[in-house]
Amino acid sequence: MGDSVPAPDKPTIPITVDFSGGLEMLFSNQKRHSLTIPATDSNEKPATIAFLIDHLCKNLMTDPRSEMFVLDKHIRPGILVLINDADWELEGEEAYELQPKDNILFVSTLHGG
Amino acid sequence: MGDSVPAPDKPTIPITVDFSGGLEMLFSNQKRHSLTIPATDSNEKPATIAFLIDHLCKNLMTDPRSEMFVLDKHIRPGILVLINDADWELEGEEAYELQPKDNILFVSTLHGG
Amino acid sequence: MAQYTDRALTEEEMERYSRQMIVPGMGKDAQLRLINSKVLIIGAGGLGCPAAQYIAGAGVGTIGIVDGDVVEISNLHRQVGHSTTRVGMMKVDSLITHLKGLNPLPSYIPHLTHLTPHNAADIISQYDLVLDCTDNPATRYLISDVCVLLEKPLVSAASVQASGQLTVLNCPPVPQGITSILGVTHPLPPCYRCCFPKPPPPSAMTTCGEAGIVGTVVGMMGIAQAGEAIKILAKGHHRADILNDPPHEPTFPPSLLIYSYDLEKGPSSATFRSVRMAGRRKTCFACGDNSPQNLTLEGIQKGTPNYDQFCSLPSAKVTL
Amino acid sequence: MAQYTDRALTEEEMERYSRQMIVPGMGKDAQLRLINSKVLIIGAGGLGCPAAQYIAGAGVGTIGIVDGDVVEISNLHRQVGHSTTRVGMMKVDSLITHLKGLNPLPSYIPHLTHLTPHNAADIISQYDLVLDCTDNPATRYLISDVCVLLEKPLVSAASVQASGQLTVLNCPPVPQGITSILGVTHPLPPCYRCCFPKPPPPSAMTTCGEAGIVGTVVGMMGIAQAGEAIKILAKGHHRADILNDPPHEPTFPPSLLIYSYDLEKGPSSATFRSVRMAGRRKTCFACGDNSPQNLTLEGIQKGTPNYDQFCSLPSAKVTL
Ligand SMILES: [Zn+2]
Ligand SMILES: [Zn+2]
Repeated sequence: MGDSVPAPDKPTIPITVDFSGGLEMLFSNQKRHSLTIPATDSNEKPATIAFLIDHLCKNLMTDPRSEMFVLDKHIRPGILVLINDADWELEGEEAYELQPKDNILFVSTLHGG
Repeated sequence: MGDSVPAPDKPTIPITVDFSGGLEMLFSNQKRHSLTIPATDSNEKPATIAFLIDHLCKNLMTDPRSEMFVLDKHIRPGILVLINDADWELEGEEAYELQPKDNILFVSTLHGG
Repeated sequence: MAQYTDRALTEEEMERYSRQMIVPGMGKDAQLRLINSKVLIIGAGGLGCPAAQYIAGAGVGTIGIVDGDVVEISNLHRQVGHSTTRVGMMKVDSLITHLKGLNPLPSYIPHLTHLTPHNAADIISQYDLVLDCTDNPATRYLISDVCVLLEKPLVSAASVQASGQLTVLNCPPVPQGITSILGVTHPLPPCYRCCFPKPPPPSAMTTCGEAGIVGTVVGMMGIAQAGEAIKILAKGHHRADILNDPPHEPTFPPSLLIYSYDLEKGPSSATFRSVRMAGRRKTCFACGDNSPQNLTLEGIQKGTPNYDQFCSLPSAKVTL
Repeated sequence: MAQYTDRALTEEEMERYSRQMIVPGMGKDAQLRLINSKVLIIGAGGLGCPAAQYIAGAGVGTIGIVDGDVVEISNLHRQVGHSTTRVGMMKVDSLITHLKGLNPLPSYIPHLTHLTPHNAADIISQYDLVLDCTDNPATRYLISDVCVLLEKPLVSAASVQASGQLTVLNCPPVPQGITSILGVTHPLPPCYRCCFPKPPPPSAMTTCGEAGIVGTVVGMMGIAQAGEAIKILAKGHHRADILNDPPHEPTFPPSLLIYSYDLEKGPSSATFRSVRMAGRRKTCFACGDNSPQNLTLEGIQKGTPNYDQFCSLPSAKVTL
């Protein structure tokens, strides 16, 4: 949990993270989380979606089944990532640099009927 | 149509106005209008919802049946006014002073089934 | 709510309802609450048909249906609980025929009449929750007024042309005339008149018969009504006792869902917009501070208020 | 589209469809386009039943239904086109029985089989538009691939527990392998693989049987599918000829509707969220620049790609 509280003098970014389609069950069964995350990673590079995914696994996930969210350090197949309501493919995928007040939605693709 | 173009040196407010439930038919059959309206009325008072309703009748309405929208200078019964997605009763009704980027939704109450 | 959940489910119930019972948030207690609930569907038309299908399917134990009309060919593009072979039959009987096929376990109670000021309290008093699936303002105000007086939660929807609206009223019910409760800071639940104090002028009223209706639009609203009713009953939201000693359970923020299926735009252009409504209005004719002087069950039955006049309808014609 | 609208409506059609024909944006030409359309509904379950009711009600002239399963009691809380008396009957026959009652005018074509790589092209080629109402990833990829190759628009929905999703794909259809058109700056329509390039691992897949499903949630998605299909066909959106000389008609912004019926929250808490999707992907296996080397109708029929393997299913079990 060492990463959970940014050092007090480090700049942070306020964002909201939403989970849908069942993924919320991995995160305290809560669909919306208002988070303050470090503005830069450990190499002082701006925080990206890739950084956020790692951050969520380390600090927010309450379910031990992390393979339901990430596989080989990337988001697992069958999860859509939406950056401010747009498919992350339109925004640069993992390399997108987080901006204050961004909304990131992770939604599990459904197949039932 | 004298009110439609504010004098160039007068301050203006950018807002969006939405019509729904059939009211759009009175306004060029268009549901969303991005408008720039004068920031003050002719008495230099801040522009309110009451001012906006008068402004819409004079400048945006394309259908001659104005009684479908106003009766005795007030919005007719059976129309809900939503200020930034909240019932205008929560915001002061006609006296609410418009702010830049406000969204005002006029929606006709439906009864069919 | 102990009395609702103190029996086992039968084998037949287990088999029939298993797929909804295993959904997180449902379960055996929720299913038993549905089985022990009584729902009244007023209007067996474009809203009432799909709503009834899913309320019956979910296993609500007692389902009353009110309608005085007969099935017509022009209903069938949207009123999917009827059938061409049942044209001319009372809509209530036609819909119950379909529902019994879908699920024979609930009790179905036919009310072969329009809802009137004379019969409304008698009928509504037999149920736990009401769905307003009617098509005219006079009946909508009547239903809401009686629901306020009898303290029944009301799920109200409406649809014309390519638009739909949905709102949950009176949930949980609060006695008439009480507009604030010590220690409760959130708004109390509104009634229909709190949201819509005055009806539109007759020139601005349109029915589905005159203005037309897209079947899928009214269908979406009808299913959404069933969804609200099932959640309220399964979770006991209508029983939240906000009058009890503190700490009070929070009330639900009143809201209106506005659905717009835009025929002028391409695929995927339908919009759903949820807007915040005000709570119970101190000045409301039906539920506000002075409302007991305006509105009583006895008064309604004797013709006060006059709903047809209030909605400026020719008084002979109040159809569902 | 002249050939679609050059006859009068019969008196019976006028009576039956009048309420939707008078809605602004519909009308006689739109109705005749529906009557002359052929729609395939793949899956006669929780999505397919409500979708079929409204597609039949609206007067689509030819309606094919594909399913290899029989009706079970546990289906009936949500599969409202079936009936307790038809338990054990093929779902396709049961649903067509119901639809014929609702509207005897359309031609109903039963396909009493699961969709397979072997029969998919044969079946889909007979229709103008496809509704994916199935319940497993392998069949979803198969349907989309065949729709790309046969240039059919596809309305795809899915639902599990208290969540639903809906997206319109391949509309209007663009030939396989074309990922840009001179003068067209908007995105070309995506296929299912463009949106969802890889299936989830088997451990993350859940079906309605295993995970449960709220009837009204899947019902909302099924009706929404019908709404998209009816609009596309009535307005001819699937025929927009974006390959023609400039000026090109604009394509439709691809989007995904996400519905969430929150059982942990009170009434009126369901949310609808529409998110922007990317268009046709240059690297898409099925429709991208090199896709003709990956995917052909002949290949599919001979077992390439292997859908079960792709979705890591035990290869014997591909059920709808
Ligand atoms: Zn009230
Ligand atoms: Zn593709």
